[in-house]
Amino acid sequence: MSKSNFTRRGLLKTSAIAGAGVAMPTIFTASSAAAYTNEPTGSGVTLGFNVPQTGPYAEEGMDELRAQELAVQHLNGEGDGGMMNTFSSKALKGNGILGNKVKFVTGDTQTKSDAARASAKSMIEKDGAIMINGGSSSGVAVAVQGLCQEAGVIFMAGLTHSNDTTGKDKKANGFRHFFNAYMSGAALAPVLANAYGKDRRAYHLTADYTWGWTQQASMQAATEAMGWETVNNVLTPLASTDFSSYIAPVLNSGADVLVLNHYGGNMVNSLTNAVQFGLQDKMVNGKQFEIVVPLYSELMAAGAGENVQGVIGSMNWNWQLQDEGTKAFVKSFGEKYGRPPSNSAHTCYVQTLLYADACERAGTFNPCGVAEALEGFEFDGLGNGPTLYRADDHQCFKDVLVMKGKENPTNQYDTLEIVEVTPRAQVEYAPDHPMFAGGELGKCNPGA
Amino acid sequence: MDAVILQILNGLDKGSAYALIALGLTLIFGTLGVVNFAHGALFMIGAFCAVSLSKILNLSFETIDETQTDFLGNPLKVKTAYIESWFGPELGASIIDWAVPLAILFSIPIMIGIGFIMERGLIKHFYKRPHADQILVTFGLAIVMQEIIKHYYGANPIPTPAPDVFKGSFDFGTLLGFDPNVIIYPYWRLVYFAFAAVIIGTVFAFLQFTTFGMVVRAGMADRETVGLLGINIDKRFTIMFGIAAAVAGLAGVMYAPINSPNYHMGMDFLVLSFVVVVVGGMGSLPGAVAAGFLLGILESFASMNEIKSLLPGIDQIIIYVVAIIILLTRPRGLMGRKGVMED
Amino acid sequence: MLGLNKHDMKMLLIVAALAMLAPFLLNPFPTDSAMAQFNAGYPDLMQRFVIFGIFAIGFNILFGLTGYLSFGHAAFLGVGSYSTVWMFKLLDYNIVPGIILSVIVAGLFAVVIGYVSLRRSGIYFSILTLAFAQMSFNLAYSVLTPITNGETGLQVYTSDPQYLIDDWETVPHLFGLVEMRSTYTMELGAWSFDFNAGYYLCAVLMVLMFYLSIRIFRSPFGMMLRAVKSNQTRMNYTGLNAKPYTLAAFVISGMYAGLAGGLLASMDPLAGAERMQWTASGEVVLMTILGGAGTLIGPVVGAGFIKYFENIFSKINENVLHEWFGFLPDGLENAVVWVVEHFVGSGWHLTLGVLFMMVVIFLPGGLVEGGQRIMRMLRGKKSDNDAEKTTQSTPAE
Amino acid sequence: MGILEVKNVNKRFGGLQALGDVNLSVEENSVHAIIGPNGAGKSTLLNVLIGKLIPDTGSVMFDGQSVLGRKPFEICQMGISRVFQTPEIFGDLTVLENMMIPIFAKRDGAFRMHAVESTANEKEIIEQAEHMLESLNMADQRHDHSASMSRGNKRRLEIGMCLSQNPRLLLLDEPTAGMARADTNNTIDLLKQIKDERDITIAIIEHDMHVVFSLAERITVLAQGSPLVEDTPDKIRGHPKVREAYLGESA
Repeated sequence: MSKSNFTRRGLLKTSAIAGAGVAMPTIFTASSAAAYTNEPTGSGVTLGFNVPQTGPYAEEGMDELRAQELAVQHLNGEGDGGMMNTFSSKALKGNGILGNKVKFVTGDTQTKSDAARASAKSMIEKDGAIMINGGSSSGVAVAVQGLCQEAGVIFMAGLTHSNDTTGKDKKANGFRHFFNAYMSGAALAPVLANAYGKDRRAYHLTADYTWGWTQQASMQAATEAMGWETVNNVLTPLASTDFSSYIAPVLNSGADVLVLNHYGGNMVNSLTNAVQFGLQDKMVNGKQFEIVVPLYSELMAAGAGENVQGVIGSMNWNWQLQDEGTKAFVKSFGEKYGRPPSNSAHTCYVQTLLYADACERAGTFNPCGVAEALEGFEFDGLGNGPTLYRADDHQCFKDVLVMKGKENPTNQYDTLEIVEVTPRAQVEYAPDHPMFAGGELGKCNPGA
Repeated sequence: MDAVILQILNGLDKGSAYALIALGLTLIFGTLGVVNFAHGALFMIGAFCAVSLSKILNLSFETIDETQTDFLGNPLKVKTAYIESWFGPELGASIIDWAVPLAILFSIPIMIGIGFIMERGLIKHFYKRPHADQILVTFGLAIVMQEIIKHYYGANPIPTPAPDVFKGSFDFGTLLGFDPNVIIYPYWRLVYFAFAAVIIGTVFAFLQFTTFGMVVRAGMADRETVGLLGINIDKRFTIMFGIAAAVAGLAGVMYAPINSPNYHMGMDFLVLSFVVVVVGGMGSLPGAVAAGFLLGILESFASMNEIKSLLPGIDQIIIYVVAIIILLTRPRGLMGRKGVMED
Repeated sequence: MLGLNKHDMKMLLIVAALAMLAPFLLNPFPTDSAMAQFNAGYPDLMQRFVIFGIFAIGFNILFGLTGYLSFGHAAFLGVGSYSTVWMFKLLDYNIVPGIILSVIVAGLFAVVIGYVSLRRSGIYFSILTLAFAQMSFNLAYSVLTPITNGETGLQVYTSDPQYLIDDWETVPHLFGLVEMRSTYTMELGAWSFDFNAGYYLCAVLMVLMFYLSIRIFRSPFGMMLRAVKSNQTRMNYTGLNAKPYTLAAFVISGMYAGLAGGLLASMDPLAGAERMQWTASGEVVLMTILGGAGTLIGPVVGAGFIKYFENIFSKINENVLHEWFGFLPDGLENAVVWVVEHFVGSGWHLTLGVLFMMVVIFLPGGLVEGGQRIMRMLRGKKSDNDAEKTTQSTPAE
Repeated sequence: MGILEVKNVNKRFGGLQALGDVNLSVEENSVHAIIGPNGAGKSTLLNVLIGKLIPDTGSVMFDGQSVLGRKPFEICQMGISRVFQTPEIFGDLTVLENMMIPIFAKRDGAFRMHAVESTANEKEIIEQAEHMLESLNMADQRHDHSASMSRGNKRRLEIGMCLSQNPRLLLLDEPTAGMARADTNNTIDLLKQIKDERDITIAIIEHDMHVVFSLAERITVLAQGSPLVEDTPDKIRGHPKVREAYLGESA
């Protein structure tokens, strides 16, 4: 029998078009036989991997896809098991999730919030995906997170670094393994003060959109707390390809550090331009001029080439970490694809395992059960040491890496080196921290 | 004052890139009457000529170094470029170092070849077709070219540095009596500016002082009449297309060290180059060059803090604001001719 | 009937039937079969088909009739979406005020942009519209973030005022009668078909808008617009003022775009700034040309094609390919997969690019006209003449 | 007082005196030809008459109203129709549609939104258009694409479109330029027929003496931007100044 979804005001009380084959409403409906959206029917469980496959972040998306595919193999008991062997929780048995073989579908976010939502919706509506994983920008993450909340599936956020994702835009159905702008600032500031001194004057170039702003605010707050002075903050248009006109005035501003709050193509170009101007060769205020890139990624470092040498930045994770989990993951990823995984690949891999593990521990795919299992979950063995998924805002807390461009890289993957592993305690903050204020988690939505 | 001088330098530099791309585009507009949405892709392919040459020069054989290990803990494979083993490490290294300037020579035949193939194989059949069809086919071609590059080189930008001698920056200020470090400008950007000036000068001289150029200019002014004179204008137009492609390609080659090339860099420049051409006036070469420099300089000024603090976000839209003002005050852009692409 | 001649009526009925039966037509393959990947009959994509259909129909009223090629129509789509989401934020989730506002706001934007841009023609006009749209996009993404929520896109927060909200409202709905997202799934053997309320709302509006566009095409006004395209000199010396005609066409097509934007936001209450980017403006140009500019049905076909490739081809990955070609011997399988891989998944752009070139080379005039040519060729010479006659008396078919 | 009065019109382009002290009066219901060698200022004068160029000094009055500074569509609405050197018709439209548009313009003025009415229901307009086509002997071609017609037929259609608005003054700019002899004669016959059947003033700018002497009732000869003489065709034929300025050049 068919059941209507007409709302309570329900002027048209349902008189269902009952027919032999007319069955139940599926997703997005108020009630049905299913207890939650896309409840697996026994033939397996489908995960949705939504990553940029076209546009400037395509390479990052590809790496995320590789990692997710690897995670699916490991969940299904194929391959060497990777991090499943080092994971502190032993709920996963290599027989899929709750006995269901894991399948996956992929989509292209195009790094546009519209396209990403369309792609995620098609996974949920058409392919019956029960969880969406991946992505490579904060705008997309927030947009897709909102969608998953409405649709009643779990969202694991991929690469998103804006404070808003688990701040003013946090959602009960969404989780983020990646670190955020505040954590970058908190991890970087002491290292910077150490390396360059406490009496520094910083000039910020900031990508003129939400992520750039939160990144800049975090860096400014953290460095000023260390005694730095902020000379200026200049917003640069997203569409800029040539940053020369923003970099040219830096030397005359009295600043001796340039902070590039840019990501992706913007960062590759602004860093390249800054190095072209020879800023690092100059002495200002009697000190060597320095450049800082708060958020690093391996692919960006590769794109900027030798320009990253000596430049300090932060990262969520890096393949050069020496813990057992990292070693296991790098080994199975490297053997399969012939290259070390990037930090966004690591995030997506780990999130897939964590989701599966949470299902196992909750004994259900019901998003509310899964969310409950993830909230406040403490674990180890997935890189970055002991890790917490905080219940208040679904932000993950773990050690943060401070990186530096390597002076003499030995091969194409050896672009960055770990300067310091900032302990988790140092990057933690209260859930009601002003930078994360506004918005509420809401209640988990199982969608049915 | 120093800030203004700096921004003028920046403007000239940006402007030379805009002018070079717009020059080729307007040549194609003016001579062939074709809206070429693949022009940005030609610029991108030029940049990838530089990337390719540097990859070719870096072709290496591998030797296994037992003393080092790679990321999986296996013995490290050390790569040695053939060039280095043939010419000795020093000469070899400096050849590799000079990959981008060498790519100028490498790219000219390639770009002209691509231009010929495009014109003979595709564009030729679209002279008489509506502009809408030209847009669709050239846009499709641009996507295909992009995807081919993406397939071979990936989506990530590829660093393509300038030769070591051109690294760092030149202190202009000391020449003008300023303190050191007040007005500095990167060597390679100065090279780019000079290079653009040479190319633009060459194209103009070619059109001005050769018979070929005269015919082409006559063809730009009045295609039918020139055709009636019994001159084989088609062949000349093919050559013109090759030249336009080469100009775009050279602009790309030299741009590679300024910003690491990636497969969609052409699309980033496409809209801008159309704006430049139209602001300059359809079918006018000097107009395109003038508009390129004008927009470059204004864009640089708009990014100055003093101006941004008065008008937040002005640097986001300056190009478009200027374009609107110019098109409303001068119906055919700076130097456009009547009747070209007005319907 | 309805003021249409027989031929137009037939076309309208076909479009209406296709729209109403889309859930069946777009899901021709059993859910669990390997070909199910090609099914497009899920709510989100069906909604996009008809919404972008509306967008393209409207664009065609400007471009197809007057020949003015606007490269900035996405701006109207964007402001339409923003208006609707703002209505959600200020009033409640009822979509009607939002959609009405989006049409009005887009119309006002179109009056201003059109008035200025129509002072020029040809490519100068195109660049003026492009400039306005790019300014809107750049500002929406950055400086105007308080109004547009920039990078993330405008969305509804629980902290928004929503002065008229009732506590049962959580998603967009129509006067509380039905929620836009409610869907019935009909299982018929191995097949399953989705009937989505939002889709049907959009489909009905699309058919209405299609009807309106036929009326405009066949009206004296439509004839005047074609006269503008054909010869502005003669138009002026016939005592007609071309400017208000083109401005009217511009505003109408802007309002169509606003409606499309409003519907997009009603189906999915989020308005991203990318909707206004030049690529989005370019997309509707491509849709219209691909389908056939100046033909009635072409733009809808073009919109369907592009959205299909974007949403279906981009989702085919290596695993799916191996499933499909699993029956082949291993070496061959890998070879085939390797080739096909370039055209699907992350290579869907390539397919689209090749498609654009193929269509414009082999089917000049777009898919619809190309289709007609093929039909004519098949039918032989006699009907050839007939067909020519009809296209000549109603060249805007 | 003529229906069209041109007084003391001067126009300079840079250093070139294109029109110098032009005075011209076109009588109502007459056929007045303006001739002159190349560069005599014929086109400039025409452009002044239809408001495209504003003269430096002087006035152009049509039926007591100034035409200067008016837009082309306003001038047309005043009752002046113009036929161009190369026929300007709506090439993408059918012959019948070409004919309907001026009739719409006559009825509805410069702009009116009939966006949802059907053209097919405008019976009156269609009837008038078909009637006009019949009188032009073009009824058979009414569903043809107008761009595909011969030049003579295009000219015919253009003149018909102008006449359908019942103008008081018809301006013709070298109406037979580039035509074959037969087409030229057809056009002359058409114009004669119009002159006989209607109350209409025709001003014609022409190069072809055959056309001028077949049609004109009065002729103004322009030379170097100024009217040389104005008289009847017979007088003009023998006028020594004309021979000198005009035929002398061609000799």
